[in-house]
Amino acid sequence: MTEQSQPPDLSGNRGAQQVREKIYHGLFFTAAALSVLTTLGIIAALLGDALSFFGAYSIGSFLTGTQWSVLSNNYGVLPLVYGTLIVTFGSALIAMPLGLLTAIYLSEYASKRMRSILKPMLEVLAGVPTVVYGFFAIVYITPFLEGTLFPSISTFNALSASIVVGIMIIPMVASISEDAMSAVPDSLRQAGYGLGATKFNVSTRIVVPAAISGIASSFILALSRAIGETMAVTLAMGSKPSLPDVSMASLAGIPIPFVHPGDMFLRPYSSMTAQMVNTINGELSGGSLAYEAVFAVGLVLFVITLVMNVISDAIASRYREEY
Amino acid sequence: MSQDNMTTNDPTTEAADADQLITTDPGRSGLDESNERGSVTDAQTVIEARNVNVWYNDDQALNDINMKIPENQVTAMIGPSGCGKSTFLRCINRMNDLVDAARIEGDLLFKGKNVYDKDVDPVALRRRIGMVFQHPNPFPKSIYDNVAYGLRLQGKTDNLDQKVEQALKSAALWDEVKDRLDKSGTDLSGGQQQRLCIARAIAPDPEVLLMDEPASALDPVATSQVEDLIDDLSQEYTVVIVTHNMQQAARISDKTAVFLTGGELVEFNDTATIFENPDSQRVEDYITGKFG
Amino acid sequence: MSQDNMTTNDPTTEAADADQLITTDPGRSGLDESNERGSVTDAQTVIEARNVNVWYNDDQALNDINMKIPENQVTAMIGPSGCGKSTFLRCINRMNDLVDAARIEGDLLFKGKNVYDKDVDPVALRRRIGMVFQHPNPFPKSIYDNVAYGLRLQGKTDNLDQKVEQALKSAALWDEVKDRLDKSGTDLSGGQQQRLCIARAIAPDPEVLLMDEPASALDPVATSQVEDLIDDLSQEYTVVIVTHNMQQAARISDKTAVFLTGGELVEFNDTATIFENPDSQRVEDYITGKFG
Amino acid sequence: MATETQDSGFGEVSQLKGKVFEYLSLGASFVGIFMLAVLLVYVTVDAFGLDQAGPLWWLIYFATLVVPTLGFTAYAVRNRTVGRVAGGALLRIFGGLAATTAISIVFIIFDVQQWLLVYTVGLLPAGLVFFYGRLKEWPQANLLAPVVLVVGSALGVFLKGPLSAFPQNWLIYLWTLAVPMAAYMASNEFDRSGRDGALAVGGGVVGIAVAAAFIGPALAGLNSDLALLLGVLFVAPTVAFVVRTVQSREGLVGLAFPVVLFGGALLGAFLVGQLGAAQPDSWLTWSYVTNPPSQLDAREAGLFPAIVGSVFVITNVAVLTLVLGVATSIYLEEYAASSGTLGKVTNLIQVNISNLAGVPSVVYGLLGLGLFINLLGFGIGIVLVASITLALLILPIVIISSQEAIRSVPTDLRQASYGMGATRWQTIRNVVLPEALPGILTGTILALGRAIGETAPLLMIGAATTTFAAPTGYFDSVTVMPLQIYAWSSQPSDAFRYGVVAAGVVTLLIVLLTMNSIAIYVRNKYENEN
Amino acid sequence: TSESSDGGSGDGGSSDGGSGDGGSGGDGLSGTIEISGSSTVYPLATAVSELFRQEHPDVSINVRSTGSGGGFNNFFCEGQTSFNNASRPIKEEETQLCSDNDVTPVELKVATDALTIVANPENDFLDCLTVEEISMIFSGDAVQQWSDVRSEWPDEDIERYGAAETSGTFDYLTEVMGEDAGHTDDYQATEDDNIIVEGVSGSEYAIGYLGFAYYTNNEEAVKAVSIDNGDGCIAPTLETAKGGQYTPLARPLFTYPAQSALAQEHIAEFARFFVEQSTNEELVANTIGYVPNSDEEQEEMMSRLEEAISNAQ
Ligand SMILES: Nc1ncnc2c1ncn2[C@@H]1O[C@H](COP(=O)(O)OP(=O)(O)OP(=O)(O)O)[C@@H](O)[C@H]1O
Ligand SMILES: Nc1ncnc2c1ncn2[C@@H]1O[C@H](COP(=O)(O)OP(=O)(O)OP(=O)(O)O)[C@@H](O)[C@H]1O
Ligand SMILES: [Mg+2]
Ligand SMILES: [Mg+2]
Ligand SMILES: O=P([O-])([O-])[O-]
Repeated sequence: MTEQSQPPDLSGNRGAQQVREKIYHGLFFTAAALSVLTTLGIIAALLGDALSFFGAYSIGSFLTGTQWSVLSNNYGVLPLVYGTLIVTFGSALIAMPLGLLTAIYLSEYASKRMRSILKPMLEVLAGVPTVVYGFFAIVYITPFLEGTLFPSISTFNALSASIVVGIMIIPMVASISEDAMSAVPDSLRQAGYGLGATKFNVSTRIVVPAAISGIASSFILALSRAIGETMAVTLAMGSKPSLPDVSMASLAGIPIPFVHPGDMFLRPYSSMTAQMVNTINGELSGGSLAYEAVFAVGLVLFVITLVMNVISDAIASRYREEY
Repeated sequence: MSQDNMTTNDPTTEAADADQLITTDPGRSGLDESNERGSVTDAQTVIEARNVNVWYNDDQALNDINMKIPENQVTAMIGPSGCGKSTFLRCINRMNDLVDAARIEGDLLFKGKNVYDKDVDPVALRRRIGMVFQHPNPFPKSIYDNVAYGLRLQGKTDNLDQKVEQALKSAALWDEVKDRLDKSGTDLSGGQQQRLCIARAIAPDPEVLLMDEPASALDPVATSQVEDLIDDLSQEYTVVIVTHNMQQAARISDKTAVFLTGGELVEFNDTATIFENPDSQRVEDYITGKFG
Repeated sequence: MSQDNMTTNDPTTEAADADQLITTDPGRSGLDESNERGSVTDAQTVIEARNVNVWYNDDQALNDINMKIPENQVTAMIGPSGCGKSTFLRCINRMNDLVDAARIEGDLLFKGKNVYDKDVDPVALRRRIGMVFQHPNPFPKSIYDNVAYGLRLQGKTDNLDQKVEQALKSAALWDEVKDRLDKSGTDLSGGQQQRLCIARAIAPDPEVLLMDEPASALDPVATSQVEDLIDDLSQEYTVVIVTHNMQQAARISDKTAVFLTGGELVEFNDTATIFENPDSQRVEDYITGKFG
Repeated sequence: MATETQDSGFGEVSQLKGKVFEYLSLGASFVGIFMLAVLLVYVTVDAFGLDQAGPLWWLIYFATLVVPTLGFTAYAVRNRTVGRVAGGALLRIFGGLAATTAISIVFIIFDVQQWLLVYTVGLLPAGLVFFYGRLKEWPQANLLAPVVLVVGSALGVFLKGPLSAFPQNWLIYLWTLAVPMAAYMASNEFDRSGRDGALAVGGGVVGIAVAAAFIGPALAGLNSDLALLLGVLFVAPTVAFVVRTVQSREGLVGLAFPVVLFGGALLGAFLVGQLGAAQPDSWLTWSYVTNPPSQLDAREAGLFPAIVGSVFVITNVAVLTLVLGVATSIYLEEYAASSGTLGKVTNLIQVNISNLAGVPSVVYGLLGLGLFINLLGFGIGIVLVASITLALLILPIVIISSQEAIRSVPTDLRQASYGMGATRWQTIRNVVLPEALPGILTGTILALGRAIGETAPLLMIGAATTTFAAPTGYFDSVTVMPLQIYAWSSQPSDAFRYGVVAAGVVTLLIVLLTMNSIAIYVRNKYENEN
Repeated sequence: TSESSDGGSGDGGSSDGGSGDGGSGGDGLSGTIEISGSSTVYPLATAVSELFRQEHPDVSINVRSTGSGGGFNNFFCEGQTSFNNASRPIKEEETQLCSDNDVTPVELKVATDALTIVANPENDFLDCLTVEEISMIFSGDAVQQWSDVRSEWPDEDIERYGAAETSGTFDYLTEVMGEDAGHTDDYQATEDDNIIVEGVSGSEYAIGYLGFAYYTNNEEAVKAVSIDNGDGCIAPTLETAKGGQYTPLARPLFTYPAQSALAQEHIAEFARFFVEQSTNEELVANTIGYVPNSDEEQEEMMSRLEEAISNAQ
């Protein structure tokens, strides 16, 4: 009060605390940086063989080729891409709506007790060994489909694979989305109810949009697992790289390429990961073109997931609602 | 806004206060629209509490409340913090259904019907009884979508822009936000959020409006605008307002309920009586600041 | 207690100037008190703003603010909703660092040191400058842990129970919660939460206390207790308080800053001068309620 | 007024859509559950050889076990206290047995004597420092305790060589497990009934432990180590629970539930024996769990090394991913800049992590093979490499879900904490993490589910498909359940493909659920608190 | 890692808690043996390991099913494993890779697998196929219908099941049909022979090929087709395969120890044991389902092994 005091010391010299703060920052950063190292390691693990493959096989025909055959030394990646995408797409079609609805049910409708029982049960689905899913598909799902809906279904087919992978990733969608929804503050729900919203309105128009970022994350994780899934897919869909037949329909005289939906799902294909596992743990000897080719496939898969992630990142940030 | 509302003996002032917000809604029939704000005792009861008790787990928050809230009037609730005002408000439109810990006993009648009856749809109830919460809780959506929310819910989407604008104007927020209706409602200042929540509540034209300290974060100018709004609303709607501001209660309400600690309704009467000549010594003490 | 006026006097007197929401109450004590505490101009500056500008993205929220906040006094900030009062407060203890959209220019000195200097640790700053937020934001922890939070952070854990009790008492909450200190702070009523946040802020004894409408959800009794607290605090601490309640500003503050829409600081002066004889016509209009 | 009362209601908002939606989402939830049920039926029938059971067997157990259990459950659902007591009793019984098994497995992997030293000079002093700090509100303790822990543990490891004589194992268990357990239960009791109660409980626990160590071998043919563990982890909590329930006199009937359950089972077994009903021929037996695998005789085949291997590896994975995953997500959500150049880097890391989530597991195997085995020269298929590889594989799942959980903590709370002068770490520790914990655990549960079922990456790093001995350290070769199961599943003979494999799947799910149950329990607890 | 903890666990009668090194039981032979390689040989290798451990309980053995190529490539030629099993002879590139790392594989034939062509039991026309006919069905320019194979057979589409391109069985059949002929791609491909059984048993006009053991374990589900290699129809049986009549579909199975590893006593001992057991009818034929070595073969292998062992010293 009496004299102008010295400028205060605001440098925050809080001794140990300051050091601790720095250490934590450093540790956390290191942890985050580790993921970059992992990626570099993965790229390194793939690149060597991939490059030597591309030395012997043209990138162009690799990327655009429609035939993958070790026997005839044709390494067109499209059939494998198709196999992966069709299972991813099919399983997403199953897991996303089911998972999201489940999440809504658990977070908005179910009683606490119900939820504390159902959620862990669902999560068990994520822990069932994938081999079991594969057998389940072949022994139960495919015969069931053949007997009921699709008599012409092949023993190995994309549909059964999609179904089991879809089931496998339901908990991923449901559980993570449910957490995001539960985290939406109650005051928002109250605001909605106070306006005369039904539970349906509140769930779909307040909670879901507010939790969209978590839901998007759950989709990404689920799709990622679907893309990377190997054993179940290999067993259920077989390991035959092929593309569905494209027929030409003509609409008002204009020919339109057209794939029969039955063809898309009911036939065997091979996913990229199946091809990779079979090759690496198989009969082929290292250094052969076929062996190196799967490393190139790994790179393509890497790029596909990258593109998917960039897109979904953009979409998610567009719709994010911060509370 | 003047205190003569309190004694409600100057209907002409009312008539002058024509406001565009309140459009005569033909859907709301069966009620005596022409009902002037007559003598307090004349008014019909729209909400009636009979022996209402509320517990949160084992703590009693409301203790045997009996109260008749008259139609088309402003009823104020005052009382010390934590005495159960918000709780009572939340009982009326069954918002307490959402609080797991809350348990209610007794009857709460809306137009003669117990809202806790089995066959009452709380959603339908809440569409007729709007609410402004104590803490502003805008949706993390655009300002426009916040206001339009209730309208869209109820399918009242014709002239949506106009209705949104009107509601924002009534809540005295239009000028501040008209250029950024697409910005998030959560980025507004505290007072703006509060007015946004008022706009959101009045947009779908509820019959009864429950307002929990709607002007707590507002400066005098905005407050008087909100009070004007309440006055306008009470021409056709029933307004129940919780306020901790006694002048405000005195200024805008026709009836006042005084709750005291322990969740008791100590006195409920015409506002004039409460402030001039309360029955209870405790109320007088509270109002004159001797309480506590 | 200005409420006294309302009830102890004939209400009709009130009614006479009820239109004028803001009354410059000649009987209010704040002004006299400030004079008791010595001449306002004598006090040393503890916080000084020099040409402070703040933007949220591209919208300017504060426009070239210059202001010297004196030590050990109560400085009030008033102004219409959305004019930037909270923003200014958040600049002082660098809470705006946490808002991505916010950008600040100009100098903000705390005891002569620019708080936006590189070598300033906002954590150290905030330990010396406490804050009560506009929306009560208790932690979802027990009441006790809420109050003890800052004490534990700063390692001031000797006599913890006693300090917690003291803080709760000062915030006029002790009686209501003493039996349920282990209950969650989020289960309190609105006003209780607000007082809890005050207790939490004062518990670690900050040098400066920033309070953003600390009494907005409080009834008169609690309000006057909080005002007493502020008065006590200002013996030793500097208090900056945002309020939308002009009487409150007049009652408790030594200096008042009037912000008007557009984020301008229109006038900053002794509270007496602002309320009795403001320089600017706009301030006079605002205070007498003609503005808006 | 009179006319108004005629108004029977307020109308109804058309709730049709809402109802349809509710049932739709209920249905959706049950699709998953239904699938799980079908899967489980399919494997349990095989695993327990239930197809061998005659109708009489079903009938007997239906009458002695199913009906009483269902009846009791129905009763307990209506009577909450009884339900709680019944649940509590079961929890203690099964929890105690599970904990005993878990600790037995831990001491297969780790040396008991080493543990004694680490505990005595590292863990115990550190714990004491920590609790002292808690009690006296002495914050430095938080810094000191880890130091004591590290230094003490190192000292303990160092001491192992010079010291030659060690007490018997059961005495070690008594000192390192029974005493702390007694202290814990006593401190709980202290809050309830003060000093005397606490002393009684503490003494009781130690007494039970000692008694079990002596009586166990004589009575049940158990060795004293196992008997002591059972005494501490199973008998003592159960007894305490029974005593407390009896004292409180509430929900006493609930205590009958375990009796109904086990009594029913025993009675069933007796009747089956008497009446000579055709019994199921279970593959999942005690010897299955304790035997090494066998190729020669499917009936002899066991999963023991793989169970220990899985538990060992998954525990490491859980710790690694939790630490790394939470640290990374904290960095990304709370520290990393969101704009500017640094923001771009953050964004890069972010996209990179999402991308890692989609990298197939074989590729992680390639990484492990190339990096750890070929480059760094670790042995093939050892616990360490398996743990790190799996941890890297599931890290993205934990990171992304943790990030999500952290992001959904309201900004208000962070502001409150920063406003109090909390540092970033303090805010994170005190406000953000407790709020985000349930979400973090969800991610961990899902991720561990994936990790425990993985085969491909482990094949790549040379984890054994079959080993005959459990690993006893980080540099031992390891096999895990899915590898062994997968190998069996491609055997030509049905006995392996159905019986042994199904038993393996059931075992795997039980282990998974047991491991997850801690996370599930903590998650439920935290969710209820908020 | 210590031994003492095992006793401490007392976890029931765990018969095999010991880690293997430095224990007191057994005959003093101890150490670790790492085995990688073919999934076809895996069951045999595991069974042999199990028997070996009955005599030498302190030797710990880790068996991996990595595929023949995967094993050579990733582990064996990198010096990581002492044995690599293979369902085909080692390839040129693999020998190269191994020698780059100073690993010398020693080829030991341990059994023979009879590749079996199977059909649906309801199929009453398909009992015997000539090698040409196999080619017509499975080669690159395969025919569409059964009637295209033999005109008296029905006008039904052939439904083919077979191994995936990356598997040893696929390779072997392709080799039998001749490199130029290739393998059709109009077939249901899988890595798992059990699934081929599923497929073939489910459809009357299906045909597939798989390992002999998968046939013997599923004799109700599928029937074996005899092969006519110019000497009349020969059914796949242990005898015909052992006696060499079942050609050309019998394929040899190998294990490759690394010569340098044989310097270690326990590894050499295990290799000897493996070769000894290769004639064990009970083990190889009855338990695992492969064709045991003849005594001459065993002798040849044993002398090859002993030579390698002495080279290794
Ligand atoms: N969700 C809840 N759980 C438990 N107790 C609660 C809950 N909500 C309110 N309470 C308690 O019930 C009592 C009444 O609360 P209520 O919110 O109705 O008070 P109020 O009159 O609105 O006070 P204020 O003016 O401070 O908002 C208080 O003591 C409060 O602590
Ligand atoms: N996070 C934000 N993002 C964007 N704009 C903001 C944000 N916070 C505040 N604003 C805007 O900045 C202006 C000043 O806000 P501020 O919160 O400082 O007002 P205030 O004076 O405290 O008002 P009130 O009395 O209503 O709380 C307002 O127009 C508001 O809409
Ligand atoms: Mg309230
Ligand atoms: Mg503000
Ligand atoms: O695994 P294989 O080498 O036998 O196909």
